[in-house]
Amino acid sequence: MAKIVLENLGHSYLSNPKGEHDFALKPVNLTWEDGKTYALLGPSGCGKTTMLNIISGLVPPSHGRLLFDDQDVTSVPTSARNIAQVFQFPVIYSTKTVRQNLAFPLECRGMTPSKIKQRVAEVATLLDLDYALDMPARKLSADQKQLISLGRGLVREDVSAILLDEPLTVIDPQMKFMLRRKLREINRQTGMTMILVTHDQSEAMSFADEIVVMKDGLVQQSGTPEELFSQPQNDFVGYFIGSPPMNMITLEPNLGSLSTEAINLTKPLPAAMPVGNNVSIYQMGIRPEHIVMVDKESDSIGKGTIIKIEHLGVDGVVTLKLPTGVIIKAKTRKHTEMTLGDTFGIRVCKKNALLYIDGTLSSSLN
Amino acid sequence: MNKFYHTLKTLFLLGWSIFVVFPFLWALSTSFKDANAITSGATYIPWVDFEPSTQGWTSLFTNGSQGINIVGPFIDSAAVTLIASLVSLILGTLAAYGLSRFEYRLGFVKNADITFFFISQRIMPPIVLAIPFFLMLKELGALDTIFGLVLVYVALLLPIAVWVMTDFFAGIPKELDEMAMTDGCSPIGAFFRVILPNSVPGLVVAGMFCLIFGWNDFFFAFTLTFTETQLLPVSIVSLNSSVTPWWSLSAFALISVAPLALVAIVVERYMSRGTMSGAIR
Amino acid sequence: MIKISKFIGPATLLALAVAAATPAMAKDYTQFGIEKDLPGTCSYEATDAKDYSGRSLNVITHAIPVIGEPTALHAEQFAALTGAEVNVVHVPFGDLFQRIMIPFQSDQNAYDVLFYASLWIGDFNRFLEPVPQKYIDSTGMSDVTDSFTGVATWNGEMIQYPMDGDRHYLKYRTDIFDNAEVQAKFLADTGSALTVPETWEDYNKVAAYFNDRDWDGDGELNYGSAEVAKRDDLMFSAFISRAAPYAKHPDVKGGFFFDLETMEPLINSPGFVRGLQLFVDAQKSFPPGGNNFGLGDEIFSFGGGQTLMSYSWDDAYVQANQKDSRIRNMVAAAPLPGAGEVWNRDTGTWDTFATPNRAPYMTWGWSSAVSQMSEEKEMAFDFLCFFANEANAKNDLQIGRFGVNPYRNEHLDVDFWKGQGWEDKTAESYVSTLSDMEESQNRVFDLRVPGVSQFMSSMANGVAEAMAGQKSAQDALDGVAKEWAEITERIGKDRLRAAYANVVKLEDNEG
Amino acid sequence: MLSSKHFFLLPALLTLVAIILFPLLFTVRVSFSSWDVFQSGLDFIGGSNYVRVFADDRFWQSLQRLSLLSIISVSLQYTLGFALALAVWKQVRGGRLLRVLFLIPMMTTPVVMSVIWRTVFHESLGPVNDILSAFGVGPVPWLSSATGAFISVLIVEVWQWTPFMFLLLLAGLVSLPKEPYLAAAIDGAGTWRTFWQVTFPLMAPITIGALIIRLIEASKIMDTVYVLTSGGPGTATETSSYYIYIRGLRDFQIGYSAALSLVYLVIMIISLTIIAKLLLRTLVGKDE
Amino acid sequence: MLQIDHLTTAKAKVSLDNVSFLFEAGNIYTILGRTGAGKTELLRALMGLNPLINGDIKLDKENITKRPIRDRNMSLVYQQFINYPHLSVLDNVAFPLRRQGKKKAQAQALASTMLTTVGLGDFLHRRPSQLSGGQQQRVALARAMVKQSRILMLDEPLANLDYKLREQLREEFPRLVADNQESVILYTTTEPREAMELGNTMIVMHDGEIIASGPPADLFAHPPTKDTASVISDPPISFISGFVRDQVLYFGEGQLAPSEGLQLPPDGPVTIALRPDAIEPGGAFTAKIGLSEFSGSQTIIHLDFDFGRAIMMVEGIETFKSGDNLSISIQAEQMMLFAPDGRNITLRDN
Repeated sequence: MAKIVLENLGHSYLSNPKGEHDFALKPVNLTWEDGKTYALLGPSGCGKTTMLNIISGLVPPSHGRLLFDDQDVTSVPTSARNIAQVFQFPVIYSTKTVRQNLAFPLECRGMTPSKIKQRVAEVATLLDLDYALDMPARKLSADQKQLISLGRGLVREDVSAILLDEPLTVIDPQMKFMLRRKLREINRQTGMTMILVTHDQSEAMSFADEIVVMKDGLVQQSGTPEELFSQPQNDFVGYFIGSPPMNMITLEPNLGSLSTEAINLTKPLPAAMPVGNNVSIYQMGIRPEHIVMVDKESDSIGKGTIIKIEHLGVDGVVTLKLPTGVIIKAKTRKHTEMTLGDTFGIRVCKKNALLYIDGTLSSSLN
Repeated sequence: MNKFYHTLKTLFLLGWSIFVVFPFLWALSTSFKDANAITSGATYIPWVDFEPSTQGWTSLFTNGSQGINIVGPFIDSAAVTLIASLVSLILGTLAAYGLSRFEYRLGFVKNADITFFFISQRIMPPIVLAIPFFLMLKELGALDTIFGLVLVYVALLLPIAVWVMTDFFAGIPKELDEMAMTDGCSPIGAFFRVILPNSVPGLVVAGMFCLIFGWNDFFFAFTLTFTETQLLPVSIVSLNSSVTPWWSLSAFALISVAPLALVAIVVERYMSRGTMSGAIR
Repeated sequence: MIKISKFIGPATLLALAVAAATPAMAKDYTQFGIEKDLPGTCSYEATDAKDYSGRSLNVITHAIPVIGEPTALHAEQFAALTGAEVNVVHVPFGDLFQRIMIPFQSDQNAYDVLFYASLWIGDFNRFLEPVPQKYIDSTGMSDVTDSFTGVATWNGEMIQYPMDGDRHYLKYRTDIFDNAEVQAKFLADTGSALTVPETWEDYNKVAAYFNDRDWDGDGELNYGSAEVAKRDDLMFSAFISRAAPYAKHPDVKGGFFFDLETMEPLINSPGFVRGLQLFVDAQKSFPPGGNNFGLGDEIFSFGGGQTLMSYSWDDAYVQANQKDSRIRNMVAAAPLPGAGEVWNRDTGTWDTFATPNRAPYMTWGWSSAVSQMSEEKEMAFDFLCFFANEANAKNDLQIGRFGVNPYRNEHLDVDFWKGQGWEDKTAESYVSTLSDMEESQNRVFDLRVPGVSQFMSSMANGVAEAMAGQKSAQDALDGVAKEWAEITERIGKDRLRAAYANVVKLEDNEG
Repeated sequence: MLSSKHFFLLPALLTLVAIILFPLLFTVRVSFSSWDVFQSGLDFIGGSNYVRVFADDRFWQSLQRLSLLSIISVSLQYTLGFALALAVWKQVRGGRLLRVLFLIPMMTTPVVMSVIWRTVFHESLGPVNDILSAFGVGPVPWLSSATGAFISVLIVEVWQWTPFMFLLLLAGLVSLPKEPYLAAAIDGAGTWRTFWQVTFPLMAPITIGALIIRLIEASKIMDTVYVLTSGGPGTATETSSYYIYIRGLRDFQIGYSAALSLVYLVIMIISLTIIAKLLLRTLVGKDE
Repeated sequence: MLQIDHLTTAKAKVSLDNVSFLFEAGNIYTILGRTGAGKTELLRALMGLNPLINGDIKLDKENITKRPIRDRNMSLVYQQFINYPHLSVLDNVAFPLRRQGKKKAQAQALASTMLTTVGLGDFLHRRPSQLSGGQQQRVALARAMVKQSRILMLDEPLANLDYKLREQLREEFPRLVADNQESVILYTTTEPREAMELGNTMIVMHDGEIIASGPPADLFAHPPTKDTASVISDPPISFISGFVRDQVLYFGEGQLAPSEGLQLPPDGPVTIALRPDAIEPGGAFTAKIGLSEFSGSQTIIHLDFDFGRAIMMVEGIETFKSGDNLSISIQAEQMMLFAPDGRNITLRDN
């Protein structure tokens, strides 16, 4: 188990990168602590897989260093890195039984049979696979196979981190839920660092202690799920985290402050105005979850008419059209009591309305 | 990769390359020898070990008594091989497609059995068929003709085409043809408009195997012809007299190998692109 | 696909055109590669007068060059002279039989003219056209020796067209045998004088002595004996040569391979077993790989100077005496070794002979014939007659790889061979060896019966098993005898006897 | 759908049946006749040819020899072909040239190359013994001893057909997924373990196909034996098809050879089916 | 209008068992079910791709059970992004029109319009393999829609897409299919949220049968069977065994008397279904926190009771420590009861 440090780590598949856009992963500094869960989140092609491959040792980075417990492992081969990995599609040794699969990494390391037996038994119990130990691994279902993959990492006591490369893709939604919980429990019980790569923000949120949001090879924001949710550093994070995405309402500079006709909410104008012709874009970001719908007669910062109600089960998403034509979405559990065409008042707690200047969170002015 | 392993691999590749090339180099050297250069023991390098002579090569393009002319057999061989391969490929592709997409049932006979029937044709040793084929072609008046040989070769090559193409089609998702049908194609239309254009790698592999096995067949070419039609392998054995002219044989061998060496280049190209996956399984 | 008339080189074509266009000057046929046209029934001139244009002739022959090359050459000439199209197909020896037989048995008129091994007459006779009287009366035919006329005759009718003469005899290196130094050393080492082997025991002894030494001083090892020992090649002939003197008693009549009366196989009789044992023993004097030698290997080995002695057809002898040969005129011919003891099956004892018993093997050779099914019989016989005309025969004899050997009396002429550049001993020993065989009263002929291939293949298999050490000589031949009895059973004794009688008649000098 | 499904299968099926049915039925008929060199035509002699087959030791020996030869040669071809494919799978200098080179032998005509090989193995005039003698080895009786001839035939077969295995296996290798290899590296498996636990199981379906096809082709081995050794020395390299060839076309015992062929055919189909099932069970673990 | 009666397919791993339904034109039907529930088989059977051993398919009263696939006037979008690899994007979409006999120019013009609608106007001449997954699926969608066929079927069309892409296409979906007003649209999915969001009518399948159908909100509120309830919510509904004796509901050590929101059935065993919103913090019951995880603005807490496990969902992001005990209450109004045979036997006053 180890602390993982990415020190100015970057990668370009070109031998001689000319500019920023030649990097599949732009240089980044990150520190991951021992024992926590992390998620690398982003759309396909964002560089998350490249980062994972660098950590696993499949891709040698073109720039920077990778440290495991302050040891430089940048050029250490995969087999010597003490990591474990679960892949998108289950990888098992098809000719072996579950027991033999779990024992394999230990056999490769020349461990004594009695020790192997003990470790395999422990891990099988942990994974609830005791009953299947002597079944051929290939006959198990996809989620069980993923557990075996995981188990092959867990049996080793020297593992620095477990890398999970979209491991839930091939799993049914209902099973996903169970497997995710299993992963968290294992993390808790073993204290192993886990790094999950995913495109699914809800998966990342529910799994990770800390999430690294990436786009176009660049780390957008790294923080706890709570931070990402309540303080998205830019409009992309606001969009990518949370479903439906953050409402973005354009603000105009007006009488020393930023305001909109849509709702009655203002933000202070930044002191340093941009130079030259570069007119900045000012936006207010409000999470749909933070919009409270109240009776149209009550106190509110604006009113909107319902144009769409999406029923998602316990909660629903209501789309409101403000008089100015601005459309915002709100998430509520009272959707079943609403009908199209109803008008509601809107309330937003001031701290939940965030100012973005040119797409970046203006931390000083919130 | 450690050094020991790397060295081992290099040595292995080197050794095998020498093994592969050796008979060709020997044939090349021999093709420039004459009787004296051969009877005095093994010799290798012209001018150094022996005085080169070009009689091996000239005899291949001279007529009648002075040698054998390989131009005619070359054309006949090419014609028979190409036509038979083409016919086998067409029939085999259709059958393979049918076997991979539809269920056939004839009593207890099912798809797997039909496929096995096709492939089992290759188990039959050629000797079994020599006399019956002879009689059959005689009845058809097709002895000693290109047509007759094509007929026999189709029986020989069809199983190969079916084998390769069945595996290839198994790798093409059946959703593709279903989609074509939902888009308004008949099953036959779906095959021609959608599946066939996407089967080039499989067709190349199957075609290549047909060409190889057709081009190299000796036995039927030998038994079912008299004088009018003569294929390349048969004309080389006409040099296999009690006094064997090693030089002509060697030159001949090199020439007959040449066209298929080109095939090897094509095959390598497809293989390294990975497009052959699914084409062979 | 060798269509002579179609693929002729432009130069030849021009020459032929000139020849054809000017019949008045046509007495000169040297452009065909002969010294001069010789008068005769089917001379160039006579053939030139015929017109077969628009007609075609299909010929099957042996692979190039042996027989195959002269066939192609004469076909080319015949086509040029008569305007016929002559298609020639060349087939390796091992497959020649079936290539001819399959069409025969299935009534397919595939070939007009056939060149093949004369011993197949027993199988082919029903399909062959008898030689018309006018060709029997031809100048060439009248000079053919009695042996070879006999070989061509079946039930009193000539159905094969003789164009080659064959027999086995001994070939040896005179530079060793006549070398005083070597003779002295041999005497000192073995206690007996070095002479040309009189018996097969002698042969083996001499071969063993000279094996594995570099006696010609060229830096490469030399060996004792080169023999045809590859099973499916012509090994059966070698075996017959070796076994004949032990099994063919000059006083015992009525069959060599079979007892003509009972049609019991004699192949496992003590004479044959002795012959086989000596064959097996001889292997240690073979060059490396010698027990897999085909005829071609034997020719390369002896003709190339690698081995001291050899016996079989003329090819190696002629090869050794080619103009560019390294051992030209260092070889001589002698009769096949004989036997000091001969098995007498009448008495069931070994008879001792003071002068070794010789039993010259008039082994099969090349012969030709016209198919009964042919629709061009006249042209076919004309072609054969032309093939064997005086000028062609003489020309072909001179070229070793052609495989055409003396079969007319005029060929057995020392001066003719001296004219080829052969020196005295080489030419004289050759002619006398061949002539003596014609005179012999104890000749052995091939088993010219239906199913001969089965008998020979069975025998070759048994011999091969013994040679490979899989079985003892006696066991191997017992096995062969058993198979022979089975084959006899299948063919039918009477049918077999009727055919075999033809052979016995020749052997017993009644033919 | 009914008609179109037949549109695909029937042309090929009918063509094959049309071409093959007569010869097959004819062979069956002939096997009950005494058609021989001296007797052409279809008489009826019952099953006596078959009785003869079962008493024909030479045939059964040739079958044993064939099994040995084809199993050894196909195993060698498979092992070497796999090794070669693995060696050029990843980037190698001159890899493309090597791939082309390795493919060429399978493109050559067996009967032609066997003639060349015969000169190569010529014990006194060929290059192999000449080169070996430079190392003080030999002369090796390549074609004149039973073992030598067997090995020579093996060498030629391996030379000719290893490329076939190489082709199929390399095509399979290039289409393998990457993840299992990464997983194996992570689990700490070395080259050897990775091969046995990852590559080999993934290649199992291709392995089975390749082995079966090669076994079918190898069992027909004929041209090589014909040219190289003629089944000799003795009967050391006489395989079934060569023996049938001798009986059928050399001896011209057409009836008997038809019986031999059919017995051979039945044995081959049965044993290949069993082999295929066994391979499937051991390599893929399919229970049926 | 599409009517299916007693559709049954040959026994297989997944097969249809006597499925009947009436689909009205102009509606979007979402078919929800787990993998292997028979969703895909139903679509394939309608299309004619899976042979029926029994049953009839009637399109506008006309029996089309035996009609060849190409004449069925249906289109199907697959879960895998399947397009014709050898054709350009434009030709892919023009393909079905060409088969209908339209002239090349006309077909391409229509195809080009449709591609613009799905947002691929700039990619007409690319090959499908040169597009991203989302774009490939848009091509497939365009190809299915351009025919304006009577039945448009989509088989988990978004399952293989990135989360956000899925969200975006879901959002766009009503607009994309707006032109197909006359069609019956069938949309299968394993995700309850997707099914509820997109469909006017939701159909739940299980083991090759249709086990429930109706407006999404109604089905969610009153799932007729336990099997329906088990697939209809994300996060899932928790099931607990219990029994009723003397008008008291017992589960583990807990018990509940009937209340305004819930009447109890007669004595006997029942399965208690707790929606994630049926449990709220603060109350009489004590549970151990197994795990808490965030999902957007909500927190999902896995609770371990002495009588089983359940999932609670609270609004906002709150941190609960695993292993702690938490007192909670169970909302009777949100609770459902199922009989041992799976029937919903929840009775409420209102």
